[in-house]
Amino acid sequence: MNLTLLILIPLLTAVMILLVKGLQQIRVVGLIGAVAQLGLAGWLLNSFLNERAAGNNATYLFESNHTWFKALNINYHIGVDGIALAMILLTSLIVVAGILVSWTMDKLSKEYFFLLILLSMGAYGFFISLDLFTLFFFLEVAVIPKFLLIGIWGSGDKTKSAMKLALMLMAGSALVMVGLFGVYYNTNTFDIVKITQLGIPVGVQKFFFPFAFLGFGVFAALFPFHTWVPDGHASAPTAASMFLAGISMKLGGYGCLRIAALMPDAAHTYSWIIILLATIAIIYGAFATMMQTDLKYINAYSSISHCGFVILGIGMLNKTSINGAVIQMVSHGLMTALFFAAIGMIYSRTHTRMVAQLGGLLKAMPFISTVFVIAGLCSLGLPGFSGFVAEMTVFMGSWQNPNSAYRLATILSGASIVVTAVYILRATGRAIMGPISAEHALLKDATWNEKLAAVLLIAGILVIGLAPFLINHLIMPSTDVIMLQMGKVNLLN
Amino acid sequence: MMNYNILIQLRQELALALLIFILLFIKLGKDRSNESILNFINMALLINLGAGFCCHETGELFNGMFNTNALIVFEKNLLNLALFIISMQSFAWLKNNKNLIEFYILTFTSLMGMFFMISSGNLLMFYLGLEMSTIPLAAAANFDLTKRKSSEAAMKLILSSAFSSAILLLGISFLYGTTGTLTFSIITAHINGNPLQLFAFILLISGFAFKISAVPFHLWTADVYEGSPVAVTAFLSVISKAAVLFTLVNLLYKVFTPIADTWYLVLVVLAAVTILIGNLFALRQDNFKRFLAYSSIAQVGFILIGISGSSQAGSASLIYFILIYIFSNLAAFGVVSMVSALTGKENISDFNGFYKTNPMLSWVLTIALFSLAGVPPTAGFFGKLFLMMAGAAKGNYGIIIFAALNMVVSFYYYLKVVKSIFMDENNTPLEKLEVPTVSKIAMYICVVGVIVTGLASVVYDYINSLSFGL
Amino acid sequence: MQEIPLTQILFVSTALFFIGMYGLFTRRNLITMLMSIELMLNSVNINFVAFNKYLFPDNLDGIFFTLFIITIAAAEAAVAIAIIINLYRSHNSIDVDDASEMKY
Amino acid sequence: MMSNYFYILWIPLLPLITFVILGLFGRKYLAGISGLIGTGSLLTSTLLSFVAAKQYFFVDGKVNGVFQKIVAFKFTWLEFSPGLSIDIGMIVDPISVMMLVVVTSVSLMVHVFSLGYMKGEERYATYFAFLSLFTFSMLGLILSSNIFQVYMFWELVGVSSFLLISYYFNKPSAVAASKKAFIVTRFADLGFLIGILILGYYGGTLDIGLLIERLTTASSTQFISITSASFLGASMLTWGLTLLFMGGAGKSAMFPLHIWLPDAMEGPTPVSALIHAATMVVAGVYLVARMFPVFSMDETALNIVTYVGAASALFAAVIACTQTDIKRVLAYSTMSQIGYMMFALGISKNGGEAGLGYMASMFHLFTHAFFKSLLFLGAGSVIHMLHSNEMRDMGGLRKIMPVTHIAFLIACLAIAGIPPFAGFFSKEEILTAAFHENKIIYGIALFTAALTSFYMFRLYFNIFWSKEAPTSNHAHIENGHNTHDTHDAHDHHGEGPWVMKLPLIILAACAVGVGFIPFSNLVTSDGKALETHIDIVFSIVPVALSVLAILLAASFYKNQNEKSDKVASALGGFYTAAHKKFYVDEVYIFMTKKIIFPFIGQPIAWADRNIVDGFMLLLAKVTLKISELIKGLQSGKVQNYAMYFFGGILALSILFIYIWK
Repeated sequence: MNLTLLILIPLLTAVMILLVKGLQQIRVVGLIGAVAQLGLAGWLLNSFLNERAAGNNATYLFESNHTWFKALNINYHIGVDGIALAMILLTSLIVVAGILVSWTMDKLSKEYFFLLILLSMGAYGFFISLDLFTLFFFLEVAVIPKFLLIGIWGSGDKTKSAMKLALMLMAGSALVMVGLFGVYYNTNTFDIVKITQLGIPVGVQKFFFPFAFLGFGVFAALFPFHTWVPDGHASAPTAASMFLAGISMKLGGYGCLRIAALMPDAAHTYSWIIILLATIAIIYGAFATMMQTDLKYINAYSSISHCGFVILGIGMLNKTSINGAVIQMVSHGLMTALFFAAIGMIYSRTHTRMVAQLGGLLKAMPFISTVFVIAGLCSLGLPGFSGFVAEMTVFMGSWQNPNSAYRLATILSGASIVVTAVYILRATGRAIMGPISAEHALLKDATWNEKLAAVLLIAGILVIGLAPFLINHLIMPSTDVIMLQMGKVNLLN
Repeated sequence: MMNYNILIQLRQELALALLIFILLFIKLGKDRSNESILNFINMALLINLGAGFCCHETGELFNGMFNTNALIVFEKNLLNLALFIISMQSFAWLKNNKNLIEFYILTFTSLMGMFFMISSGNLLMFYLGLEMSTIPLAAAANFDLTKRKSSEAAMKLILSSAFSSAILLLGISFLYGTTGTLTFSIITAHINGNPLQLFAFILLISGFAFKISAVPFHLWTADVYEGSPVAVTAFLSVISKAAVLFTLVNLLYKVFTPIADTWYLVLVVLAAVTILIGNLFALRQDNFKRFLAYSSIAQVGFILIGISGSSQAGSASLIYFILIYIFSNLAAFGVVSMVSALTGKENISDFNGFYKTNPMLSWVLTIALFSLAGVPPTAGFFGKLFLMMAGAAKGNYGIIIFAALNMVVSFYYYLKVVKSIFMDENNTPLEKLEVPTVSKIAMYICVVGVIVTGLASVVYDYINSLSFGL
Repeated sequence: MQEIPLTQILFVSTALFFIGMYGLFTRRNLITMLMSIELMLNSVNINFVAFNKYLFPDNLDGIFFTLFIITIAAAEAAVAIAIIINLYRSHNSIDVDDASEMKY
Repeated sequence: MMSNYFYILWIPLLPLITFVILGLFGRKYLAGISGLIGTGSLLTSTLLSFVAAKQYFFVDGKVNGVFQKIVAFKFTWLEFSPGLSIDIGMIVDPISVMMLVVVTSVSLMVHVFSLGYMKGEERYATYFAFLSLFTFSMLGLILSSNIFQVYMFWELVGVSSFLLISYYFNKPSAVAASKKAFIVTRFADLGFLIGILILGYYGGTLDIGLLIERLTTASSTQFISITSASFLGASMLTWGLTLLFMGGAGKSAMFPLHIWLPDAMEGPTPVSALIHAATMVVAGVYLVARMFPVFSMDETALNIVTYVGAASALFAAVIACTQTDIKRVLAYSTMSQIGYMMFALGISKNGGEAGLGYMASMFHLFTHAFFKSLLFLGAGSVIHMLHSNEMRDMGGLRKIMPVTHIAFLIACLAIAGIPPFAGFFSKEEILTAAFHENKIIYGIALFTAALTSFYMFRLYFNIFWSKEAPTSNHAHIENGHNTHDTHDAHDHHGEGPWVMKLPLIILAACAVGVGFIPFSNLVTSDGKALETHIDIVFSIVPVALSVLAILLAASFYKNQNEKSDKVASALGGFYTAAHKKFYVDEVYIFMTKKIIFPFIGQPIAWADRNIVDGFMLLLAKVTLKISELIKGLQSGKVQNYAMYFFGGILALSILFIYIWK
């Protein structure tokens, strides 16, 4: 099948949104587009598995390669492997949910949905591109919509957060750019596949890896470049927060993974730094979360902690841990999107996100509260939900690293699951349980669209949580390839 | 036969001359309504633009003083395009101005000078073209005869440009003294990099730096931009800059090849300072024209990085960027001139809540600003990226990193404008503006250009096929 | 009689140039500043003529250049004075410091 | 072998299905009959487990005199890397089958009891959904064939206990208790997890059978590597097992991780009966028993188990004597009994006569499940009637609730170890084992036994004797246990409906009967039958002690008098300390509230806002500041411009003619 469809459908949807009139039409068009995309992603998954079943062991399937800027040897080269596919599925799911959640967005609805779709388009393009230039192009395409979404439709100190987010992400992509230039001028191509074949001189790797990796790290909320996360998420409107945490932070993780695969020597050289930063992010994020009083801040900080696992998994550089990192990306995407959706639903009713001002919501809105609790349980890694699978895989992988310092890092990150339990239960106990205040007692429960959105995301979480072998089966071959590129197959065997 | 050649190779200059004459006659003849004149002029410019593309052949006239080739023709066409857009955008401003013909005569003359400068093969011709392009602009800067700022701007422009041309002439004289000729092709052979020559070169380069307003020769820019009418500002910021840059590349790549290492370093230093200072000043501006002035200074810094690559990609990316710059910058100036012509307001703070009243203009401005900032999918992204790639080709990553970080700073001030348009609350936003159709068309052209030029790689490839390296 | 060496002429022209520059920097009166610029241009003219005469006597590039410079200087002066007059209309002064509203 | 035990799959599956159905549709559609659905499905799995037990123990479990470990089925759920994978499987061996019987039957009793107890609750369906969830998780836990699978269900039972404790979610104390329970056990589970990682890494597998096989054959490479590798002076084996035990101690409320258990009594009483008396809390014991062959390879780990167990047993017994909340008394007695089981395991060896402790521990686990759940259910019906669990609100209830009274008495006798009640047999075995292995432990055990019977009868007399029956039982509504409007709507005089009496009767019967099961032939450390005999001479001492203790209790509490208070005041500081549970809670609270929050949490949160983020902001501020500073360059004076121009030229000239030339 032609992967370009993955870009064309959102593009078409966006254009359609510009053409139609009225909230009703706009959101319907948006939903149709998103659902179509979801269907497409499903179909893609199906045909991907068929191809694999038919014994097609190419690293990337459905490749197509068109010259773009001939003079500069820039190609529009696209293709997917299991990891990219997982990301695409995640994105399409979250987009549908996001559209559903913002069903009643009546302020400048046209622009709102247009930007949402544009953002998602950037993500799709990013995940399918096999050419670093295209990759970078789509990476930046996904940035500006966030700025506008937060700045226009946000809450609180929105413009400041929007500005901070945009600038930090742009700084990140500037670093990425430098790194990519370095690669380009030492291989004369942006093509990931070619570069992997050619290999990059070790010196060059050592010099440019930090730029590229940290650049993507900014997107992945790597300590200490995470400060855009709390404000950005807190100020953003619900759907935007979902996209931000669910999709755009994944761009960073995915980029880090690709970079590590492209520059294995540097990755091995710097892995201890990566692990150090990741561990700090995990612990630090967890403790910082414990002190938050605003639901969105709680979730934002916990995202820092959870994305730390992604980086940790990548930094450990063995097959299991990288598997874990990928699963964690998907899991965290779904989970945190669900969390933000629930918070958004609560906020839209109670008009406060302060934990102290909430309480006993389970009585008034059982559905939303249940969603909240489920998201929370997933976040603290309860078996049966995706979070458990992801984190355990990361732990397992990291533990395979016999270096005792790395073991220590693993244990410390492991300790974060206790802290996670603390803050999740504190929030739940205060906001969802306990006595309910009089004015909240009369609030209505979720509407159909909110329910649908939540159910979609929960379904995703459960599928991974109950049948992890499915996603494992999907991504394992790709991680094998990456490990081969890394020149180090899993340390166990 | 000879005459025939002249007709072909000089056709763009001749066309302009013809236009100027026609305008003179119109001025002399019985007065017509401004609309009709403007429409006529725009038509004429459109035809002129189209005609520019018709046919081009390589050749030289006046034994090497004037030479032309596909690239030069293309460059001139770019300038024509820019002028066309500007003229369409200033419709609202000129409609009620009784001196519009003078405006056009001045701009056309200046443009003609630039044409000669671009295709000059000889220092004398170059100097003539330069002056011919500068002096009318000084007059044009003073076009709002009654405005204090306007005359101040004109004064600053004429004085400092006179000073710079004196410096330039000194350089030329030393160059002449050390090489004994004025013809580019011969000069190259005589350049051996002795101190006097280097000094001459530096004087020359500073003359150029003044015209393209590179730091520290930029100080006139902001004031002149702020003072003069928007149309003139647009002309200054896009057309004259572009023309000088074309000439500069031509000189550096073709003439000063023996001292390439030196001028590479000069360019890098200038680029670094220019980007930095431009950004730092742009941060604080509230007057929109001043803001654009400094942003354009910063842009020049990036251009210099691109040129310093001194490869085919270098000049190609320069021309490509100029094309994009024409679209994006003129889109921005278009909106600003619209606002200033209809409301007289020129401050960024006046744009608070602009989106509520003028969504169309807001989007045009936003897209333009994003393109200037270099955000995909606008063309500015590609332009800037290619410039830096060209610069990076030399392997000097320090400047690239420096530029990359400065890009972030520039994002800040571009986004600040976007913020004021979309996000800042304002109880009394600008009222809904009646944009003349012509200007609308111009803006649409710009927006389409901004979107298409980047994504459609054919443009770049074509330019690349034309351009040349060291 | 022996002829004057080139260097001495260059001394003169350079001196002239910097006198002009000094005038431009220090004088407050716009007209005077304009005159100083003319001074600089003339020093360049001397350069050209001198170089042409002493170093490359076989063709007349320098001389021609001088002619053009003189012409253009005239044109420049014309426009400049026009502008200055206009400035005088709006500012009632031709002191350069009075025309420094736009800054920063 | 596989196929003929495959039906075991249904035992956990049925509750799961019930949970899903009730969870999704319970509230809306099945509100009324949800209890029946839950009970019905559980009845089925109970019967199935009995079938399984019969088949295993008496038909085909034994192959030439040894009970086999049978893996009923198994599939790879999540493969980490070749060799290391979480397999969902089902292991059938004596202890798992024994536990099957215990869990299903107790759970069934609790279900039946709840039909009456929870009647009219607003979230009736939810309650049963959670019960089924718990039952499923517990069954999954005991059937696990893979250590990581154990961990998963371990977490699941944790969360279902959390959900059930916080069932009365609008009651802050309940929420706090549930939080405490989850977090404390979660902390212990961290140890469990790391233990798994260690054992898995060195053992090269997560499959329990394989792990045990590899780590018990002293010649295997894995064993050598794990014993040779050491950290902080202890071998990795010790570390792994100790951390594993840490997990077990957390779930089984061993000192010092016990603090959650008493608070967990905030949950509905049947829940306490099921989770916090009979099943979940013994999971730790079960875990140690499950890994016992490996434990037996490492002396240190076993000693830790022993002493922690003994300490907890004593500690809890002492506290239990001073508590006045009847459920808390029961909670501490549970803790103390589990301590018994733990040290019984600790002092045991693997296999043969020396394996007596193992068998005894399992036996005690088995019997304890019945009489302890009976105690809780009895207490439940008392509380149900009085809406209070404070002793002082009770007394003289033997007339009003005879069935409860008798059942409770039987249970007390059982736990006190008076023959011929169940507790006697199991306790005797433990004491025998202790006597043979470790005299100190034996002493502790003996003393604890005496204490046990004392506080149990203190409880008994306080509830059913001491003062006269209360006239109006609504005098106490205000204090304690959730007083729902639905409850206040109609009084419950007497002991409530038959569904609440029936379980009491059945369990009482068990408490009498199960002691006579020839346990030593069925459940032993090595699967071979074990010769045990009740030695009358040996039994005299403990029984006598117990009887004395009972008489003491009787004299104190049978009728209201001052003796107890005198003793209390005589003991003075010790008494208050015990009454205050030896201030362990306070220590924890100090640790969290005074150390972690202010010294770790807040500084980090502050640093993030002010240092890390502050640095980013600082960059922006500095940039703006600089741009403010240099604005003078643009002076507006054209002459200065010219000067800068000239300056630029000079700079360039100097740079390029003299420096870089």
